[in-house]
Order: sequence, then C-alpha cells, then structure tokens
Amino acid sequence: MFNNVFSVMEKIKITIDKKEIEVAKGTTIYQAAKDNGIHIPTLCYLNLDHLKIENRPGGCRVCVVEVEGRKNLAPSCSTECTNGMVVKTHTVRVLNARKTVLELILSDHPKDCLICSSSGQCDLQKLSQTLGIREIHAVENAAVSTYRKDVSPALKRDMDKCIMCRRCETICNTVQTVGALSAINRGFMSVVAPAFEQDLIDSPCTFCGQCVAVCPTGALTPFDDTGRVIRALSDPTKTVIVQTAPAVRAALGEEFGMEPGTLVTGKMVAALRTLGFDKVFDTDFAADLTIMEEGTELLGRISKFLEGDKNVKLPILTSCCPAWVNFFENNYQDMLDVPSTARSPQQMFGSIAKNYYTQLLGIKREDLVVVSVMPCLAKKYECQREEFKTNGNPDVDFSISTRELASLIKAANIDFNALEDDDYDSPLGESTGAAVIFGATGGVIEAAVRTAYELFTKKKLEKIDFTELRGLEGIRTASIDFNGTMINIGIAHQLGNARKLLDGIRAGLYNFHAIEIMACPGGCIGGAGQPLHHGNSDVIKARFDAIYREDAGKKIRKSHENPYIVKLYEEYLGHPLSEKAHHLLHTHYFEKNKN
Amino acid sequence: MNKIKSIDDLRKMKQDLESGMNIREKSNSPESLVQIRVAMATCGIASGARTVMNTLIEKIEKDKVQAVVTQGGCMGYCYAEPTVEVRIPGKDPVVFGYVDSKVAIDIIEKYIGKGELLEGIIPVNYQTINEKK
Amino acid sequence: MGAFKLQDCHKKTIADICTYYKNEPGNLIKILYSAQREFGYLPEDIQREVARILNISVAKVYGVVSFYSFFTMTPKGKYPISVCMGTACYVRGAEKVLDELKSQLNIKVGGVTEDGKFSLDCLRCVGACGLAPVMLIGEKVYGRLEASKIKEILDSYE
Amino acid sequence: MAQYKMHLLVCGGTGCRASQSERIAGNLKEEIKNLGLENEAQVVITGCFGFCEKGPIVKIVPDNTFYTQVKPEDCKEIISEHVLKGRKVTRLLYEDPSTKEHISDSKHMGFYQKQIRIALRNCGFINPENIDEYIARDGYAALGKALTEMTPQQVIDQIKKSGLRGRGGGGFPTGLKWEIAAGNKADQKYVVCNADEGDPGAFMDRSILEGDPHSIIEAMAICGYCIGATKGIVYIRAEYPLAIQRLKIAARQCREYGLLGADIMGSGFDFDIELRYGAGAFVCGEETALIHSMEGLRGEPTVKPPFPAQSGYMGKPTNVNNVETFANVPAILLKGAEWFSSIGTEKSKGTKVFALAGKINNVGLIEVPMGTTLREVIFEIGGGIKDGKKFKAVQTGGPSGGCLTEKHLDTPIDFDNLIAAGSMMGSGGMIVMDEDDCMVSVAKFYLEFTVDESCGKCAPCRVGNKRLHEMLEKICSGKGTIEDVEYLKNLGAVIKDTALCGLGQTSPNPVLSTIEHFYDEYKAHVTERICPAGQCKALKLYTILADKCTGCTACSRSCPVGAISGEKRQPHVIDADKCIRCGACYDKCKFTAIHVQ
Repeated sequence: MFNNVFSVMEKIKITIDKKEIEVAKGTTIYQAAKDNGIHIPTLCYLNLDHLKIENRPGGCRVCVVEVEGRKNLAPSCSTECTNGMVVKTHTVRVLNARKTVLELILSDHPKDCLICSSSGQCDLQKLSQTLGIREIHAVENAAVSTYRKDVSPALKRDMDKCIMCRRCETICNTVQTVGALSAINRGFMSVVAPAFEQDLIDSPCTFCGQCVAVCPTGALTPFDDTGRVIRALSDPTKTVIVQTAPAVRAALGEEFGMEPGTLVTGKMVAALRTLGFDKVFDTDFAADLTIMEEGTELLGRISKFLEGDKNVKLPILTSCCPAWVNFFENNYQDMLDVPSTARSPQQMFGSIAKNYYTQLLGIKREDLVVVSVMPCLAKKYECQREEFKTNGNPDVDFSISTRELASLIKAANIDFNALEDDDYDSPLGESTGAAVIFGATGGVIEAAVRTAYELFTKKKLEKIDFTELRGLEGIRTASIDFNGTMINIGIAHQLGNARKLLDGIRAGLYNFHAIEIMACPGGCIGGAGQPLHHGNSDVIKARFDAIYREDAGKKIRKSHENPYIVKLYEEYLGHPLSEKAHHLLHTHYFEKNKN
Repeated sequence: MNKIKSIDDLRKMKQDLESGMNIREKSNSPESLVQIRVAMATCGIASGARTVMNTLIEKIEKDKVQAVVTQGGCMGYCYAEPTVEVRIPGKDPVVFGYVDSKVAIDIIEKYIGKGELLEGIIPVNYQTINEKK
Repeated sequence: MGAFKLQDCHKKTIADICTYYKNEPGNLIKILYSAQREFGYLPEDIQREVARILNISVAKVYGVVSFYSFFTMTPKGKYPISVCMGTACYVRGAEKVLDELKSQLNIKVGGVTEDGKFSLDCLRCVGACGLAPVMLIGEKVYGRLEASKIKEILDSYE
Repeated sequence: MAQYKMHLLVCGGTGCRASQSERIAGNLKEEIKNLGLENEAQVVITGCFGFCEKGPIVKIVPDNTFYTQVKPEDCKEIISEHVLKGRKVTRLLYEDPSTKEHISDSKHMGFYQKQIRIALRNCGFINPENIDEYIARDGYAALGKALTEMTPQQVIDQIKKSGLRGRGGGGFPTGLKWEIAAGNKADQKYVVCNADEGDPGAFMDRSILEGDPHSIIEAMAICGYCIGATKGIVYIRAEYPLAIQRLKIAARQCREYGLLGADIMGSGFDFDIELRYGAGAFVCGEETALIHSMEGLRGEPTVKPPFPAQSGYMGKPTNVNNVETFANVPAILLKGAEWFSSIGTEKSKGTKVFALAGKINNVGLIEVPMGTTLREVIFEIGGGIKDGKKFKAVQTGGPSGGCLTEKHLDTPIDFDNLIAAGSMMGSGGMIVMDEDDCMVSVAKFYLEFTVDESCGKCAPCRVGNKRLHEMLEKICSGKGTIEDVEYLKNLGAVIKDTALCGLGQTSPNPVLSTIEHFYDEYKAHVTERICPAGQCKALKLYTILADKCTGCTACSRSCPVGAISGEKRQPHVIDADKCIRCGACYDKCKFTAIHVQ
C-alpha cells in the first residue's frame, strides 16, 4: 500500500531545452513542458482533464521534439519522460520538421481564411501564424481532398477543412457514444464523416455539437442564424423578444476578453436591448416553470410508487437537454415513457410567449418573433421540431448561440465592456437561483430537489445548497433524505455516461428515483454554442463556479417561490400538470431508428 | 484417428512414417549414399529388371542400407540384361550383368555390405547420355 | 446498377453470417468478408443491417468497409479482371497491359463495362511473379502477358 | 505409409497452379494408372520449389530429375519414358543458360547451388496437405521436445542464443520479443502470425504457408508455450485462398492428432489457432495496425509504447511474428542454436528467403545464408540479367526499401549492411532492374503504392507521400526543376523523421536512395529534360531518320494527332510540338526510321 503510493509519487529528472526539471513518472513530454512554461504546439492532442476527456491519436505530428539518442523525432503528446531524458523542442531539425508538416497539412486545406466561419478562432490558422508559414511548397495544382458538404439545422460540415485530428470522432464515439461519425476512406482521402458521407440529419447525430466545440479548424461549424435575427429585428411589423439561457451569462464575457467565469448578466441584457430587441427576457423564468412541472411530475410518480403502484415508471429522467432527447429517442425506444414529459425551458418559454404573452400584448403569434440565446447547438434543431409549431409557426423562431450573440454585439459596434448593467423585463424575466443552476451539471436536479422537498415534506428547507449533487464527475449519485424517505438521485453529463446509467436501468441494476442528464461536458456551460475552450478545461470549471456564485447571490433560490411563476399559474395555467399546462408545457417522444 | 498422446507416440509415429519418405530424404544427399541404378530400358524390363529393382528396394529397406535405387536407360549391355550399376561413394562405379533377385540380394549383402567382389562384373568403359559432361 | 433493396431472405443470410461469428463486433471484418462473398459487394443496406445486428454504428462499419481495398460497394462485372501491380509485374510491363485493358474495355480502373460483363481492378502481388506480368479473370490466372494478347483473351469470354 | 519406388513431386504453388500444375498432376496419375504403375510411382503435390521462372516444375525422386515448364501434354512421355523405362525426357530438363547444356539434377543447377533451405526446408518436398509427411520429417518433434524436456525459459534461451531476428522487416531479436511477452502477466495472451504479406513482389510467406503450413502451426504452439498463450491467430491475406485452405487442412489434421487442442502430448499445455483475414491494407503489416484489424477495426497503427507485448489484441499481451520467422523456429530447436548461429553473419544469423523478380533470368524464391552477396544472388542464383542487358539496380525491402547499385554488389546481405546502404531487408523482395528502367519512374511506382496504402492517420504520411508522388510525376513529365529534387530530399527526410509508424517512416526510402545513387538521372530529367532510360513518355523525343525513311506514309497514317507530315516516297518529319509521344509511329515503321531519344 505504502509502496504503491510511493511509486505514484516517484519523480524522475529530465532536461527540456536545457532546463532541468523534475516530473512524476508517467508524465508525457508535452505535459512536462507545459507545466514548465514551454508550450509545444499541437493540433490533434486534446486533454480536458477536469472532464477526463482525452484525444491522443498522435496523428498531426506537429508536437514532435528531439530526444537525445532517439533515431527519429518523438511526438511529445504520447512519449513518456524517462529518467535522464534530454529533450529539445526548438532545434533547427524540429522547427523544420514542424513547419514542413504544417505546410503539408495546409497544402491540403482550403485557403479561404478571410471568409471562413472559424477565422480568428482557428487553431490551424493561429499555428500557421505562430510558425510564420509564408508559402507552401507543392506542385502546381497539387491534389486536394474534397468531400460532400452538409448543412444541418444545427451545424455545418465542410470536410475539405478536416485535418484528421480525430477530436470529433473521439467525442462522438468515445465520449458521447453517439456513433454518428467515423474515420472513413484511407490515405489521402481519409476523413471523418457519417456513414456513406450521408447528411447528419440522416445519421444518429444528436446535434450536441461537441464535435464543433473541439474542431481545431473550420471543418465543423455552427449553423449561423444571425442573419435571420437581424432581418427580424429590422422588420417593423414584428415584435421581437429574446430569452437568454442560464449558461450564457457565465461565458459571454470571454468573447470580449474577460476572464472565464466572469458573470455578465447585466451587460448582456443591456447589449440585447441596444441591439433592438423589444423585450429582453430570461430563459431562467421558464426554468422555474420547468421545475414546477417536472418537480410535480416527479412527486406524483414517487407518491404513487410509495403507495405501491407497480405501473409507475421510475426513475424519472430530466428532459431539458435537446441532444439528450435526440439520444434517447434513437437509442432507447423501449424507454420512451420514462423521461419527464416536460418540455425544455427554451420551448416552455416559447410556448408561454406565443400563447400567453401575445395575449398580454394583444398581438397575433405570427407577429411575435421569439429568439433564444443558447449555449447550445441542439437548441437550433429543437426549435424546428414539428411538435413545437402551431400552424407552421414555431414557438421559438430562432436559436442563436452565445458566440453568435457575441458576433451580433460586435457587428453592432457595441463596446460590451463599457456597458452599464441593465435588468430583464417583466414578467418573463424574473427568475430564482434554482433556475440559474440549470446551466451546470446537477443543477436541474438540485433545483427540482429544492422544490420537491418542500412540496413533499411540507417543511421549509434548512439548507438550500445540495453540494452532494454538484461536481464535474461524469456520473454522480446521492441519496437525499426527504424527511425519512430516501430519494435516490443519479446525475450524468456527457452522453456516454448517460448510456452507462440507462443501460444499468434497462438491466435493472439501479433503484434511482430521479436522474438528471446533460449531453455536454459540465452541462450547458460546456455547450457547443459557448465560446471555444481551445482544449482548456479550466475554462469550463470557471464557468461552473460562476453559475453557483450567481445562485448564491439570488434573493429567491427556489422555483416555487418565484412570484411571477405563482402569478402565471394563478392567472393562466391553473396548477402544475393542469390540462392547459399539459397542452402548452409538455411533449411526447418519437421513436427514431437511425444507425 | 490415432491421437498423439505423448512424445513417445509422436516418435513411434515418425518411425512408422519415415520409410515412406526415405526415398525423398535420400535424394536430398545422393553423393553420400550408395547409388544403385537399374537399367530399365525395354530390353531391361523384358529380362526382368523391374523384379530386380523391387527386390533391391525391399532389401534396402529391410536392412536399412544407406542406398538409393534409381532407374536408368539402356547402358548398352543389352546382352547382359538386367544390368545394375552400383556406385559407392569414393569408388569407381561397378556394373553387374545378368542380375536376378538372388544376385540382387548378394549385391547388397556382399558387395555393398561387406565389400566383397562378386561374379558378373562387366568391365566399365562407358558413358550414358545423361551423364555426359 | 439498380439500388440494392434488402429483402427478408437477405436479412436472414446476414443474420446467419453474424450468428456464425457470434454477433461479435470483433469479427466485423470476417462478417463483411463473408457477406461480400455472398452478395458480391456490400451495398449500404447490407452495412446497415450488419451494424444493426452487431449493435455498432453504421459509421463504424462504413469506416471499415471504406478502409480495406478488398471490400467494394459496387457490384463487379460478370468476369472481374484484376491486374497485378506488384513490382515484378510492373517492371515487366504490367502498366502497358493495364492501359490496353482500359482502352479495350473503355473503362477506368474500378469501373464496370456497360453491359456488366467485365470489371477492371488492380491488385497487389498475387505471388505469381515468375509469370509476370499477370492478371486474373475471376480465379483464372493469365501469365506472361503482352498487350497484344489482351484482345484475344477478352474475346474468349462470352 | 505405402512404399513407392518413385515419387513424382509436382509443384502446387500458386505460380505453378496458374500454369496448370493441377492438370499436370492429374495427367501424371492417369498415365501411371494406364501403365499399371500405381504401386510403384506416387504423384505428390508439394509446395513451391522456388524456381518459379521455369514452372510448372515436376521433380522425380530418387534420381532427382528436375523437369521444368512441363505442360499437361508432356505427362504421357514422362511416365512412359522416365517412369517406365528410366529414360529422362531431355527436352524438359533445365538448360543452363551459359553452357546450353541440359542439367538433370537440380543439385547441379546454379539456382539451387548456393541455397541453404531452413525456412523452406519442406517446400517442394512434402505434401503440405498430409501431416504424416511432415511428421515423417521430424515434424512436431520440436514442439514435443519443448513441451516435455524444456521449460519455457529454456526454449526462449535457445531462440535468443540462435540469434534469430524477425524476418518481417524490422529485424527485432525474436527470443527477446518472446521473453518480453512472457514477462507480462495476464489471464490471456495471444500468439499472432503475421501472414498479411503485402510487399509488391514478395511471396515467401505465401509459399511457406502453402508448402509447409505445419511448420507455422508448430512454431506458434512453441511460442504459445514460451509466453504462456493458449490462443494463436494467423492473420492472413484474404487474397491467398490456397494458403488459407492449406492452413485450414493442417489445423484440422492437428486437431485430429491432438497436436492442437487441450493437453498437447500429455504435457498439460493447451493451444489452438484460428484464422483472421486481412482485407487488403498493406499497413496491417505493422503490428499495432494488424491488431486493430483483428479486432474488427480500421487497420490504423497506434503509437508505441504500449507495445503489443504489453497490450495487444483485446488489450492482452500479444506476440506477433512473421511467417518466415516462425518457420525457422522448429529447425532451431531440433538442430540447436549453435547450428543456426553458425550460419550467417555476426549480427544476422541463419538464412533469409528472398523473392527474386524483375529483369532477372531466374525469377523465384530462394533461401541463402545471411552474408551472401548481392552478386551471388543476382548473377549466380538468379542467372544474371534477362536478355543480356546491363544490371542497373536492385530494389530490396519493397516500398520501405531502397535501390542498390553496382557498387553494392559485393556487400554481404544482412540486416545492418542493407540499412547502412540506405535500403533495408524488408520482407525480402528483391527486384532487379536493368538499363531500361528509369529510376525516377521506379521511385514514383513505389510512392504510388505508398500513397495508396497509407492509412491516413498521420499527416506526414497522408499528405507528404502524396506530395512526393506529385513531385516525381512532375519530374517524369518533364516539368521538374533542380529545386524540386532538393525539396524531395527535405520532404523525404521530414516524413522519415516524423511519421507515426514504420510505413511512413520508410516510405521515402525509394526516393531518397534513388536520388542518392542516381542523382545524375534525376538531373537529366530536370535540366536536360531527358529520361536516360527512355521510359518517361513525356520526355521522349521522336524524330524520323531521313536516310532510313522511305516515305511509305505508314507513320503519318498511324499518328492520332496528325503530327507527321511529308510527301509520299519522301522522308517525313514529326512536329515535336504536336507529338503526344504515343509511340504509334514507332510501332508502325517497318524501316526503323523512327528514332526515340
């Protein structure tokens, strides 16, 4: 035992660029260098250590270094340090090799950087700048590999720009276990794509967009809805309102040079108002509404279960995450009656806006345009689902990502950092701390527990913070004491972890009462519409912490105490799970069979 | 099927099988073996060369003589058929005429086995087409 | 070439192959090999069916099919022609043989003649280097080829 | 086994089968029956004799008569003359190309004289479909010895002492490899035989599997015993149907005899094998790629470490050896490490099988002691260059190797010498080129192969080889510059330095070695715009020799682009700008008036 601990701690000495350093045995050259301020470039290697996501194909060969006594150059990402190793990261040989390899990659890459949607965000572009590539040696008319383009509601694929880093493939298969993408073909024509290069919409893709979040080039990019939003804003016949998801406020600042984790709620509201939205509302309001519906549904099922009803389906699964919905519709057709029927906050908001708010304004639903700002790309797909339309008019017209909002702000000449904080409009702008934490993994279930506890036990919560439900572990479980009744909770983020839980449930291994699932790492804060983390998971951790800070600062932290929610039920919906609520706030799921 | 259940089974099996392969094994290193060539042209066959050859092969197998029996064309001693040429490594070849089964056995036992000379040796002074150098 | 439509009998054949290989994803290549032997090629629907039975993504199946040159998604001609492009054949004039085949059949490498009679492919060394240059029509090996002999050989196929 | 006085060995290798050797065997049997000789003569279908150039081969023992290029029609004569009457069929005997004399005994043929057959010991000697013949030749005795008299470590020590190195290309010491795999503890381990032979022009593995499958099974079992594996997998090219069939038959016979399965020879050791098919990807010769392929995945290599000996097939310790390596193992155990290490050079022990091909008289499979010189191989065994042309280069090591020239002819062939000369052993392909071969084109040919076979995982190999190939094409089409040649050198060096696996790390060798040894030829292509070997179409200049031209107009009528003009019965001229260098005029001219430069 002691021996083991000792061996883990075992240190070895190596020399990198004439610097003698001590590292733990098992450390890679890349990591050792990074820990000592030497940043070796790489294009394929990805390590989101807080989330235990790693992609290490050793394929780009950009991170090669010279190791004394070794015949050829070593890929630093996948070469472990050995005692006494002497490493050089910038000799002529290394730099020539690195430049040549990069030139090769660029020689098979379109050079439309100026108008590429990843321009300025592109790791390849940045590296080419860093290494000072000024020309590319290749014969005239050198072959380039080109592929079928694909535009889906959520994302675009232009695989001509693929550099075979395999990050998307790892995310789609190992992390998310979706299996929409795979490396196909061989050699020069090899690329990552769906089977038969078919469209993503025909594949099992959930539109979680995590492939986009890790793509180092412009091969995988979000579908851009900003043009449509601008057109709507400039249409005088339309009332345009906007809702902002909880996670957006914790990340938007990064696009304007702020530290990750900076909360910019007030500035964001101000910017949206400046952009010309008639009303600036908060998806958080709908999140509170979700808790009312989902929480009541949970309590109902639990009560029936405790009464001995054998037909009751437990655990209840959250249904806020559209990628997750797509995932279970495709993979768990036998369990379609298990998830909560509650719509996601985005869609609840849309439904209330188009049905209730239009009444308040006295306008037709066609004249109200609902825009959502989401950390998510799957929301773009979700708002186009047929079941969320009335006479072809969607409840949510356009869903734009955090990054799209940033570009709208920039294009409108707004000095974001200088903006004065502003407040959301009423009535759909009021929310509680419970709604804010929807943005982080475990947040939805914590919000639900806060409400369910009080409704179930009829007692006031002593301690609002359920820290046992928080964290970035992929799968977490906890049992909450509801005044003598233990409620078992499961939490998973990333679809691969969800699959593990679901398979366990299918096999009858668990006795959870409720499970929260989010498709993206860390929950919505790690969504694919957020500013790019460029492989640094500290960014996600910082947003995670910010979300809970925002919650702690809220006066009201339980959804059922949101006065505007109370009012909405009194005036319009009646009570949770009422017929009207069912009609407007719940949905049903479809069997899909894509492989 | 007879299973091989031990190394002894394998060895025994090899022993039983190797005689069938002997003819090929020997051809691998003919220089070191006694070469016995039976003239098997029409004249030879007519006068019983085939029987002689069979006798020789069986006798070699039985006595485990390191020799190889081959057949050749007419050696030009048609009057003395069947003829058999014996070539012991390091010695000049010797040709026997009028060989029958009894003589064949004598060739192996006495000439090859003990180095005794036998009756019926034809003085050599010949070349065959195949041997022409 | 009409689009391949998966019939129940095809499904059964595929299921039988998969069962024979214990429905194990690790046996994917063997399964595809057997399926191709059965159907002559591996159209989309067959790949989907294999993926479904093995419970793996069809992207992965296609990733494998498109990786190995042995697998094909287009049906071969009635008489598939394969020209050896091993080094021994190359230095003894395989390219000229190939050029002659291309012009005689009027197809490219990987193509099938319009009447579906011949298809033309290259393959790596078949190991008959002593006969170089070599081509196969079906299983039959033609050795010591010359461009001038090609027409006669092709004409011998009805 | 029945006693026959005469055995007729008919080559059943792929090459000879392609020339109807099966029919020959059938006809021979038929004729034997017709003459009532069934009890005297036996027809045996064997593996490859190696002398593929002169196939199909029929060898008759005991008199060691070696008939070449036998046709089915010849069978009647062979039986009635040779078998019945003892008269050799002279016209079917091998004719010495220099003396023009017929040689009857293969022992006296130059092709066989310098050979020592260890890995090929049973090829062309036994019926590969008959386990009894293998056992009669001490088959499975090495396994028996290992299982009953030796500990795994003792066996490993023998292999180590023998100096055997991997024959698949890398030359890694086999015993050491086994020792590492043996040292890693696991509940399951695997022995893998790499039979995914892919070098264009190399076919030794196929020949061994076709001619002596039992030696591979025996060696795999021995390896299993050493490293503690009970499962063996042969990863074999699907394009080798005959080898697959023979392996299957061999494995079935072994199971019937109890030589595969549980408790082999009462030793308590269990072992069995199965086959996996390679589906046409050269990169699967790389062991990590091979393992992924066996797992049903794309055959892409992964970074080592971990080595397969640590984490291989299904994550378990796996030992991968190539066919030829395995074929040596039983012989080493039976004859001893000392015997084996007495053959060869200081660091490369034993023999090596080479597939001799190209512009050489005796194309075929040969096995020579390490240290034999290229000259001996090419000019003595190979019988020199075809059609009396001049030797120019020999390419060894397939797409990973390089071209060696006249100055290397007296270099003793072994692992290290070949690497020092800028090539490598590879799996043993040896392609001989003569003065008519353009070395730039040869490099281009190999690069085309590598581009086709690159898995695409790492950038240098995926894109770099493509760029090398494009640049070679540019040079061959007469548009290259001297800078391009320099860039080829830099790009080639970087690809070698940075590629992920052995395929990419060696793929520039054909380019780099030809630039090194034939720089002038490259220079001629880019500066003078001529191809000295006259191979590069675009660099050919067609002119009409006025003194030879009769003005018959055959050329101008054959020209597809109308580049030839002239009056009837007057000398014609070719417009070089219009000429597409198709060579049609050259073929048509009856008066050798077309001059090609």
